[in-house]
Amino acid sequence: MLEVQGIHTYYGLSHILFNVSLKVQRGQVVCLLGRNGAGKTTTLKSIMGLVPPQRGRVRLNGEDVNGVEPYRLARKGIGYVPDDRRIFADLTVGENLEIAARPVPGSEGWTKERVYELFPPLKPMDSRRGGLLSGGEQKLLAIARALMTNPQLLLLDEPTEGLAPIMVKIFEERIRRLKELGLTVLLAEQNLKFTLGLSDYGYIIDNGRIRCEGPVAELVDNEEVRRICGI
Amino acid sequence: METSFTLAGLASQLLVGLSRAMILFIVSSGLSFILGVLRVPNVAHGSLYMIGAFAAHTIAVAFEGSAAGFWLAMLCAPLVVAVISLVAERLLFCHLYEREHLMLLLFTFALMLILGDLTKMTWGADYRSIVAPPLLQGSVPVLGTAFPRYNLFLLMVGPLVAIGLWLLSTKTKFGKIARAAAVDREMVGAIGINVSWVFAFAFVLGCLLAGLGGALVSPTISITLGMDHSIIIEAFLIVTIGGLGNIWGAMVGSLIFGITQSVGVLVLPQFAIVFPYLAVVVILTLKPTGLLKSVW
Amino acid sequence: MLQVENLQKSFADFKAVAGANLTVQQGDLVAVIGPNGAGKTTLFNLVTGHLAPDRGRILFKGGDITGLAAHEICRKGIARSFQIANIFPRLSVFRNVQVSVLSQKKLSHTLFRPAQTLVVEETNHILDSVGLSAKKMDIAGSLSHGDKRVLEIAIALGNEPELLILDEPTAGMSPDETTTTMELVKRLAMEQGLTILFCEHDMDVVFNVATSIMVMQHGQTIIQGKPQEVRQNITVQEAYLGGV
Amino acid sequence: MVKNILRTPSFLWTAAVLLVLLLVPFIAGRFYVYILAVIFVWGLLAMSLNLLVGHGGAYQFHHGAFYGVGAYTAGLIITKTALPAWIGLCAGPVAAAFTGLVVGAFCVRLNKLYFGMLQISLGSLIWILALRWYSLTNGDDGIHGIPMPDLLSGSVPAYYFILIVVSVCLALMYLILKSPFGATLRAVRDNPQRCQAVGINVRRHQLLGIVIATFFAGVAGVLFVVLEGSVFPDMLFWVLSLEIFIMCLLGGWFTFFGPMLGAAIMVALRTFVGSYTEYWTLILGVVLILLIFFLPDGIMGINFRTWLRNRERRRSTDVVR
Amino acid sequence: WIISALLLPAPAAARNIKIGIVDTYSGPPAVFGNDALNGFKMAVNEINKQGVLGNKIEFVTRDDKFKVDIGLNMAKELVLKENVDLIVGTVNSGLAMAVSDAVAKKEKIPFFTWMGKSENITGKAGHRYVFSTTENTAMAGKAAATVLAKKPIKKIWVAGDDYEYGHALDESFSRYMKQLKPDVEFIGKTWWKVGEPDLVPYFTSIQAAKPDLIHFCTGGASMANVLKTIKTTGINQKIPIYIHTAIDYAVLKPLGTEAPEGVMGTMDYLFYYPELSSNQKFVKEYQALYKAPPGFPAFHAYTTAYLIAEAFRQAGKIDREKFIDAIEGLKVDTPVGKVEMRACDHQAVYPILFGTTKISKEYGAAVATDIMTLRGAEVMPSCEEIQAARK
Ligand SMILES: Nc1ncnc2c1ncn2[C@@H]1O[C@H](COP(=O)(O)OP(=O)(O)OP(=O)(O)O)[C@@H](O)[C@H]1O
Ligand SMILES: Nc1ncnc2c1ncn2[C@@H]1O[C@H](COP(=O)(O)OP(=O)(O)OP(=O)(O)O)[C@@H](O)[C@H]1O
Ligand SMILES: [Mg+2]
Ligand SMILES: [Mg+2]
Repeated sequence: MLEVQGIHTYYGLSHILFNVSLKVQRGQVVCLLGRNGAGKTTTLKSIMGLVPPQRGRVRLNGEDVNGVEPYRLARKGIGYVPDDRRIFADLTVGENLEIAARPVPGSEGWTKERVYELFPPLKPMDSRRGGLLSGGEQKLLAIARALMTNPQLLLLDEPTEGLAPIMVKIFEERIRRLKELGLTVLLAEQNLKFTLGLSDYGYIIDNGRIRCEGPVAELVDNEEVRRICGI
Repeated sequence: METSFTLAGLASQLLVGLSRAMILFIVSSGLSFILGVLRVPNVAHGSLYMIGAFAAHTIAVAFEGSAAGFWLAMLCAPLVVAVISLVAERLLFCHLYEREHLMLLLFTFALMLILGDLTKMTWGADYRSIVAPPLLQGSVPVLGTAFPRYNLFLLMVGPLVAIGLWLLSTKTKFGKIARAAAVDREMVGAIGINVSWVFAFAFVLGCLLAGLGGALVSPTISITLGMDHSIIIEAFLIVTIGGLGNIWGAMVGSLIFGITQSVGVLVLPQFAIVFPYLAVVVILTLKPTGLLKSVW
Repeated sequence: MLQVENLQKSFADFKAVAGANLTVQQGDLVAVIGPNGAGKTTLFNLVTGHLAPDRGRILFKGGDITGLAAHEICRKGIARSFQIANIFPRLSVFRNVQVSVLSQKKLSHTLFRPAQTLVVEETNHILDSVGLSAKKMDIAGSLSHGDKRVLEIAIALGNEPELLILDEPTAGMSPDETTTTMELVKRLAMEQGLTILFCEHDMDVVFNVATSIMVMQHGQTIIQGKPQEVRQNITVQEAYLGGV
Repeated sequence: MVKNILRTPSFLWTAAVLLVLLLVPFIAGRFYVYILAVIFVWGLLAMSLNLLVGHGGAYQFHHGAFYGVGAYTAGLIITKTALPAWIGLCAGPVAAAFTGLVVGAFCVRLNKLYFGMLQISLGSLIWILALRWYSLTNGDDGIHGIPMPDLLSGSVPAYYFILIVVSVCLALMYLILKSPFGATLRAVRDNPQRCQAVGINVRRHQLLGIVIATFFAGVAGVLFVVLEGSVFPDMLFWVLSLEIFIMCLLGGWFTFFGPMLGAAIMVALRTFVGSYTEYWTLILGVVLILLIFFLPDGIMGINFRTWLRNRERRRSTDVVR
Repeated sequence: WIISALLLPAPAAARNIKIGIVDTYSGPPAVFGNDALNGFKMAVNEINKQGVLGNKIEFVTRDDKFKVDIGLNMAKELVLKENVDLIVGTVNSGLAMAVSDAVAKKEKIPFFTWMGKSENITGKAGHRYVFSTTENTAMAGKAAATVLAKKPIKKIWVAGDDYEYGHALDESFSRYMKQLKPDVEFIGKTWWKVGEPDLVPYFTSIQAAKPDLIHFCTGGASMANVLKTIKTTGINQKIPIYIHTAIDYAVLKPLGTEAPEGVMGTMDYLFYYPELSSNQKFVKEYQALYKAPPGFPAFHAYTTAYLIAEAFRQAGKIDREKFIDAIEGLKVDTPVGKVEMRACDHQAVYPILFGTTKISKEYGAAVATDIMTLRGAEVMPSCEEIQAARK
């Protein structure tokens, strides 16, 4: 579904990603692991077109999407959950969700009600301003918002940061259900327990380079991986 | 000095203040809208107001001052302004949104300089003035004083604009997107919305209101170069005391401005000019973020 | 050292903190835990003066600090970090920390001495201890998320606080960084006699580090006690730990 | 230590420029001497503003008011009292700083645009005072022909006086910006909330910044009086303030000398382009837009950028290694 | 268009006389600046046909944007860099004062103001190097007072733009009115801020006080507002009104037939009156060139050019001091007869016309009727008064 081929990404003049390649098959949950500053966020941003890579290619469903603007990518079915939440502080929780809504004609897509069902804590806050939510609530909202665009591929950047353990558990279970419904997920995470339980395949990134890849089960046992990820 | 402090005098003063407030409101609501969505202190707003007035004059004159010409002027002058702003936005402004707000201020200042000179080139330095159609000429008795019909007309237009704008920004998806884009443009893009056009539309809409204000004010004043300077500062003060980006705030601010000015004349004619400024100082001292909720 | 009594705070019609009680002894490492939206951050904001409480008292070293301004409370020896990284994005990492040290040494208003030469050692020391020395000339805004969180703590340390309040210090850190950071926190508590109050969702961290745990739910304190006691509390298990 | 400073390239540069400026009256026509003096006055004004805008992040929208207060104070003391002119000249900056203190005390409670607008209102009240108090200020005619002490009469002595005073002020500002106060000011600009949490009294800090900046604005006002012998209400009008603001942005507001350069450009544009076309504001507008597009950080900002670039380069090699 | 309007190249021998113009070509006062420039250009063209001292007059213009500091800058540039022989200009009387002091007096260079109407320029603040070729507020006030004192007027209300010019008009009219008719009463004053768009409220309160005369002290763009409001409120049908320059065609034309009738006003020049052949010729030529009749700024500038040229001829060479000596007391022919540059205060002596507005079919706008002419010498402050004021 998604194929990243040897991308190089820069912030201004600083070279952050070096020849990063990865592949996500439809219906898979793929994780991207690495320590702080390794380049996980940057990889996701490059895919989303927020920091377009200067070299290399990103293909979505076989189509070249280099240099395509983020809003078009979103319409092509990528949902993005940033690590720093980026809630629309002025809008109420409900409005945050409404403006993201992008119903898919024909199929039954996500609606506000269904999202609230998924994340019950959000429901009573429907009319509270997004900026006033607690850190964890904002995180939930960011995920909910991404779902509202009815994505086929979800880019999750540290979705569990700041979530209470019970929430993490619920979330893990929900993602599993979504996966069964056919959602594809690319996950950048530090929370190993959560990640490993969920994903099918993993990439290890360090200093802007992909160091290892493989089915998660193998990765966990790999000594180098443990070192790089700092376990 | 001595002024006759009659009830009728006060009433007429209030009414005039109110109708003056409507012009101020129309102009400043546009400014406030742009401030709210684009976060840009649009200094060129006054120039667009001036262009609106000049354009209205040209159109009205082309129809030899007939009533139809007047109404056409009221309709088309704002559109002229909208087109100008659309060109400026698509050609220049849309490349700058990522910049620091103060840089955008600099940009709109440059725009103000350019538009000011272009106005002079196009229309020259002569004073102009247009006449309201017969329907709106003369006055009607209100509370014992003669109240110009045109001002009555303004009193009806202002609230219409306010309600329209309010519905647009709170009840429509566009309004919500605009408010979201004000906070985080990039993220709005990431949920699949083409922000660029949202911003363009917001900018043009705001400017259109400036043009509308200019067109509406043209029968009551003489249209001259330099109109831009006098209005812009008032408009900024109004949106500030009302709460940046808040439509009703702009309304409240305009009313305060219009009424302090006109009633101030009765109380202390010599220093009537200080009242609006004093009002701003008092309000901001008591409520540091303006009277109504601001989006900033 | 810190005593919070029946603190309350509502926003409009919503009670974010509805009767929180907390006791922090000198040298304690107190963790506040609770589900999302329990009111932890709000509680910290109340203690550090970023919000004014509606009701209740906050005592610090015996003095009443309820309702003081944030900078005044800071001067009394309470420093904090923020849940959502809150740094000086356009200054260098070094400056970020130096500003805080300068403020602590009451040098902020010095007009005619070059800042370059002041408090350099102290600042470097802090940067060393949190492991940011290598990046000290970077513009803080360009750090990665995790590094910003570390810087966040470093800034707080610049204040040489007696009580350090950390809002989810390890959120967004990789496992070993989490360990290092919490080691650092522990070390600071041991070596400098720092008292630490933090909230955290990572239960391993909490149960490893904390000497006392306070559990909040719906703005209320459910229980405060030793880790063992808390772990056994049924309500906590259900409400929060989800049977961990 | 001192020797080291003397050897730094920036010091040498400054010394060389100063030397050239000292020689200007001997090599250039009187008009250029005059224009240079104008640039210095405007430049000092813009740099004092930049203390707050570029380094303090404050929307100081009516800085001109303090410039005007400085000038009016000097003008009024000299023409309306029997006090020696020097006292008038010294009183100007003090009065400006005091006004800054009062206005600032109101403003620092506010943020951003609110700050700016409140200041415009307060400044406009001062402007109205100058405009309306005919018996004292001559209203919108202004006060002209303010006599200067003998030492300063004539354009060349005035030039030297202005040059010296401006240099001293710049040196002071430089020191202030390099001091902990300056560093903290920038921190306040970046994140006032965080500053509070490290124990900085943000408002008081900003207020001190305002007092310092308005003091220098007052100095500029006094220098204007020395140069032109006139004061008039336009000096207190918000349009002038906006122009100074623009000078800062134009020259490069994150740099030290940028505003001075911005002032030079504005003055040069209006004097030299102004003599070819009455549409020089149009040209100014176009130039501004070009600058915004091609030199986003102002003209002096280029340096800043290259510096950053070099740093980034160093960093990126680190990553590679 | 490009400003530096240089004329035909000069013959080799001596040099041309170079005049610097600092005036307002932007913002509302640009109307006056442009009009004056047209008049000046026309005069210079005529003069250059014969030449002055065997050479020509050339001029350069600078836009002061109605700002004192910019104007000063420009004036200094003209003097120090362009080396002009004299400076003329500006609508902004504050700037005129500043230039008079900081440039004319300091650099000893003659400065003519053709639009700065403050009486202080040649009154209190006058000196050897400053000249005025416009009527001033003192003249307007005295002329109006002379006429109005004869009418049955007791209670006067003063209203106007709250700026120097407005106050100066009030001050001089009141002063002379009290002199000529000690029993008049000024029962109230209303000042609004310059550019105030809505004047109706002020009018209502004035009307309620029932004065015998309203003196509006206004000018420029606000004049049209005042006249418009007079028309909408119909106040002119109940109370006599006097406004200096109300009968100015430039003001009345934009209002067309919407202008109020019966408003009294004073002017020092009307293109349709007096119907002298010299004036008609001037108007015809001007109209041919600029497609509009000349306003008073054009006339002032035209006169100024002739005064300057004649003074240089009398002086015999391009020398500032000689020039001043020559121009003091000089009389030149103008479209409306001889105009003198009074020696004692350097104020041009113009006759003042007093008239009343009336819609004219011919012009499609209001013009002045029942015009009375007051001789310049009668309406100017005497030389003794000037002497006293300058002390
Ligand atoms: N805006 C920026 N400008 C310059 N450099 C940046 C910028 N943002 C990030 N970087 C640098 O890019 C590198 C990779 O950052 P990135 O945010 O992708 O890391 P990450 O793997 O997501 O880390 P974390 O787990 O801490 O979020 C870091 O070294 C960081 O300093
Ligand atoms: N200014 C405010 N106005 C209204 N509600 C608010 C405001 N600030 C916080 N809240 C609400 O108060 C509740 C408590 O928020 P708080 O930030 O204290 O939670 P928290 O315990 O820190 O949660 P998390 O673990 O997710 O960070 C939340 O539901 C939040 O939405
Ligand atoms: Mg990241
Ligand atoms: Mg929290």
